Amino acid sequence: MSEKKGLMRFLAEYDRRIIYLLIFVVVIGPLLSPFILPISVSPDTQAYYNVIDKLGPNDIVMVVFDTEFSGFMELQSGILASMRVMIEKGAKMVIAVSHPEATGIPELVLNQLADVISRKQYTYGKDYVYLGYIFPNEAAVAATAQDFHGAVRQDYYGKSIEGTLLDKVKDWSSWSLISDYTTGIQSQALINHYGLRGTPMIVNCIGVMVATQKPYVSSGIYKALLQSMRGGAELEYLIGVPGPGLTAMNSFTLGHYVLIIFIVLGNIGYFGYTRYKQKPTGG
Amino acid sequence: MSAFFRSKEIQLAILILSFLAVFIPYFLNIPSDHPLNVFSTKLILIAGITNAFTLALAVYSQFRRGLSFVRRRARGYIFKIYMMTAIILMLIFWTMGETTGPYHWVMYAIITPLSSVNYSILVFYMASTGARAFRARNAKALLLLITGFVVLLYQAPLTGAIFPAINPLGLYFGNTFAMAAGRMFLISVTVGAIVFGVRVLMGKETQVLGFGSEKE
Amino acid sequence: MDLVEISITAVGAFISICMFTTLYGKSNPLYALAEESYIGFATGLTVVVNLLYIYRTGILGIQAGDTILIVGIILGIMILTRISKKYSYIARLPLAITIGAQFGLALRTTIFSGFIDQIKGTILPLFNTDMQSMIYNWTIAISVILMLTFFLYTMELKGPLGLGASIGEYIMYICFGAIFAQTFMGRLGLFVGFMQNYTVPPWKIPYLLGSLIIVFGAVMILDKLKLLEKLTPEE
Amino acid sequence: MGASLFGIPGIASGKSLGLLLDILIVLIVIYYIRSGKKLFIRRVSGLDAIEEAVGRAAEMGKPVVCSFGIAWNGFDYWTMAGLAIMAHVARLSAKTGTRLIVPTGGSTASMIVRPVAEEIVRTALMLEGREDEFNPNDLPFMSDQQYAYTGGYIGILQRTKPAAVIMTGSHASEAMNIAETSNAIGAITITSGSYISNVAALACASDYILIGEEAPAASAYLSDDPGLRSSIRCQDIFKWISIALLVLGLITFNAGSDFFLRLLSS
Repeated sequence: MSEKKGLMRFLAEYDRRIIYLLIFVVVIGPLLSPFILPISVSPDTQAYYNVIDKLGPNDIVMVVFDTEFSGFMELQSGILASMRVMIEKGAKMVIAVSHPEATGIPELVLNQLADVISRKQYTYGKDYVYLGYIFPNEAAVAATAQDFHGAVRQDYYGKSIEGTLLDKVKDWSSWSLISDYTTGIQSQALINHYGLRGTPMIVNCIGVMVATQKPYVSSGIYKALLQSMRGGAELEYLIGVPGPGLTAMNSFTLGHYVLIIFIVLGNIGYFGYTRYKQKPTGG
Repeated sequence: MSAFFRSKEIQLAILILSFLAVFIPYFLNIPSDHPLNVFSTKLILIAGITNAFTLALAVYSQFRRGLSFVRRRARGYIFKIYMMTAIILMLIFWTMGETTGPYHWVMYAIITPLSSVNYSILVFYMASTGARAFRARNAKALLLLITGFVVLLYQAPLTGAIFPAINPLGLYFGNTFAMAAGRMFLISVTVGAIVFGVRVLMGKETQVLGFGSEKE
Repeated sequence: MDLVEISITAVGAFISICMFTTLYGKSNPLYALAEESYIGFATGLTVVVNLLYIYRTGILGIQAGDTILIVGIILGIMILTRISKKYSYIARLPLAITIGAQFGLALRTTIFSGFIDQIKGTILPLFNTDMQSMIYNWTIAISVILMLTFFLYTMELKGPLGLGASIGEYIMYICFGAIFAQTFMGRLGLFVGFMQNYTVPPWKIPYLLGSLIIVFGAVMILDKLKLLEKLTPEE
Repeated sequence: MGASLFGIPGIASGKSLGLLLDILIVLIVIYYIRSGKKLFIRRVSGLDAIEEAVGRAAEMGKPVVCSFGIAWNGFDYWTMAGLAIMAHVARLSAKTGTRLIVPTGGSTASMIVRPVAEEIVRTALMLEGREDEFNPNDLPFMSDQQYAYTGGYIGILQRTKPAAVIMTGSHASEAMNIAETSNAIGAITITSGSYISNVAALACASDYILIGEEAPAASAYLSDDPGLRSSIRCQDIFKWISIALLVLGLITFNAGSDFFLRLLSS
């Protein structure tokens, strides 16, 4: 009997470092020997794919890395998969970032897309331009929406943007699409100064932001929302090019299951021990 | 001259003028090269440039704090010396080129991984919180537990593939309740933020301009 | 892979695992090392990037004939007087201008994105549509309205209003469950993505596992020797 | 979406209603401030939790830790609410002679807010005739970097083992680290959240949470400033407007009229 009580007490009051350790193990384990399990594609991802699938060579897309580096880790599958589609379709891309740490991201991404870039003879200046950190605050976003060339004069490498594909860009109305990859830094500013004026926007956000960003989809400001790494993996699945998203899904699954198991055990402990021992505290 | 800066009324008037210059043209049916629009665009750019300078204040406070540790020879002050050196080193590295060399190295070996850790470490806290809070203690906790449990199950990609019945339920909770809460929050907070803005414009919150809370 | 890449991986893995030692529950010198590295280099980076912004938008703009932008630079310099107790009042002018512009930017749009569009988005067909949309739309409409009543403050919540508000509060907990799960997914995604950075390609794995063993081993040994506190800097 | 219902001459299309609503907010705020009436505000139950927590700390002779956020936007809506609640905690602890620790920092803008917080704590002590007990080291400036601030905050919790941690105002993701640590050391944890995903996580991590706008409402309840109370009234009026628009919009839309959609597009 006392042994049973001991187990119940453990389930109710174990050292939280045990959870920490298990999460570590189940995330690293599958990454050491990756294999791909089937996943289901949500309607949200399908809608996102439909938007980028319709792009063509006459479209100019503003790709915004609206994220710290940590967010990039979660979003990279979505970034790689959707930029791959854009390049395949021949759409023009203008890349901008809104966090100092993000200035290194485009280089990493473009390196990983080297195969499709060379196959489609996608060239710098004519097909894509990298502008660097042009969105430090809302004022900067607003300025580019009203008069682009008044606000931005050089690309990331310090060269003038005259004579590039940006010659066709005047203000918010010149863009066919804004593709925002976000942890929420300047999304609101992009909505305020582009989305609300009518520039189409699609967004790939980190999981933490899903609840905050969802209302903008159903109110029509966003054309589609790709959720977290899970959405990125689904997009990889749709375009048939496995990447970091799909290989991470096993860790993703197991991480969720660990929490679920602990919730079940915690409830067993609660009914077997805590409830008899103390009165519950607040809500 | 200092009276100009010390007068609450004058500074408030400037704040209101600057506000109106940005606010009004947005609503008017005027072309983008209309003088009002041009003025508003320039003002926004100027505000952006001015804001970039505030960073110097942060760096200053960082050094002041670090140096106070060093002066006191507080335990582990050597770490503060290291931190201040790092700031200066980063500036020196930058002059040696952005896409290669030590600047590039520090960016990928130190800054980017550490920034990622800071946020990803939260998964551990979320897990231990979830394991502790998702207990059926009362009606509210039970509701929390049920939806949380279902959405967690749905989010694990394997569940949906072997047990598709979970998908509609997971989508239902995520696309209705989570969305409704986000929307309700947005509606209620938006008005609060606008009212706060109005209070500032009416001179009810002058701390915003750096006037002391009561006296000055 | 070359030497640069190897060193980036080795140092990155080591210093990140140092940061993870905060999970051990006790402050330790390796965590302090990671923390101060981050503060130092990240602050340096922010300085660089902001200088570049001032140069590219401000200085280049002025050179291109947009002379009015010089005002931005003058105001920026004025804002620096906040450092001094004696002259900090000078910073009020740039604050007044930038805060005014910020409020102008925020207030002119939030009423649309945060209020009107949200209401518009909730007005949806409740009948005459497919079963799934009907269930979705009813749930959203009822939840939003009832939860809003919970947030009324200038009246006592009694009678039907009180009932609505308390149902609203229960609905809120249903929402919290779903949102908590989504947030967990997000943080897990960040962590998985981070770890992937040190497991793909596979030559990086030994650096990750090695760092794990060395760093956590060191912390546990220091803890056994009761040296953790002594070696950790003061706050 | 239907075409707009009305337009004001000279105003860009689709922007008339927004402009009118903005003007309405200004008028309501001016009206209530002018009238000078002390409006009724419902007492938020979280305030009882705060008073209980400070009381328990006093009994146990342990400190209270209270923070008003990292103020990443300087003095904004949430920070002001956090400061008002902190002022309340400062008065309670001055009355009971409890040590109050206020970790500050976390963002560049927080440096503008910090002196005001210092003034609040000093005033609270002064009102109880304990001004000599004011110790500026109990308002440590941790760092202007969010996660260095967090590390410092957690260090304080681990060393001083407070009986209560009250964390309101403009906290962001760091709030979870702090709340979990606070829970691990056995302190009563009272928090408030300013954005929805943080609210949900904190609702699970805390013993008591002031959900969203409960924090500003609590601050207005505590304040004698009729202006602050009037802004809560204005928000209530707008909540009623939104409820009315929603209910009427849903009814008429489903009866086949797009009147409200056209109104909202105006």
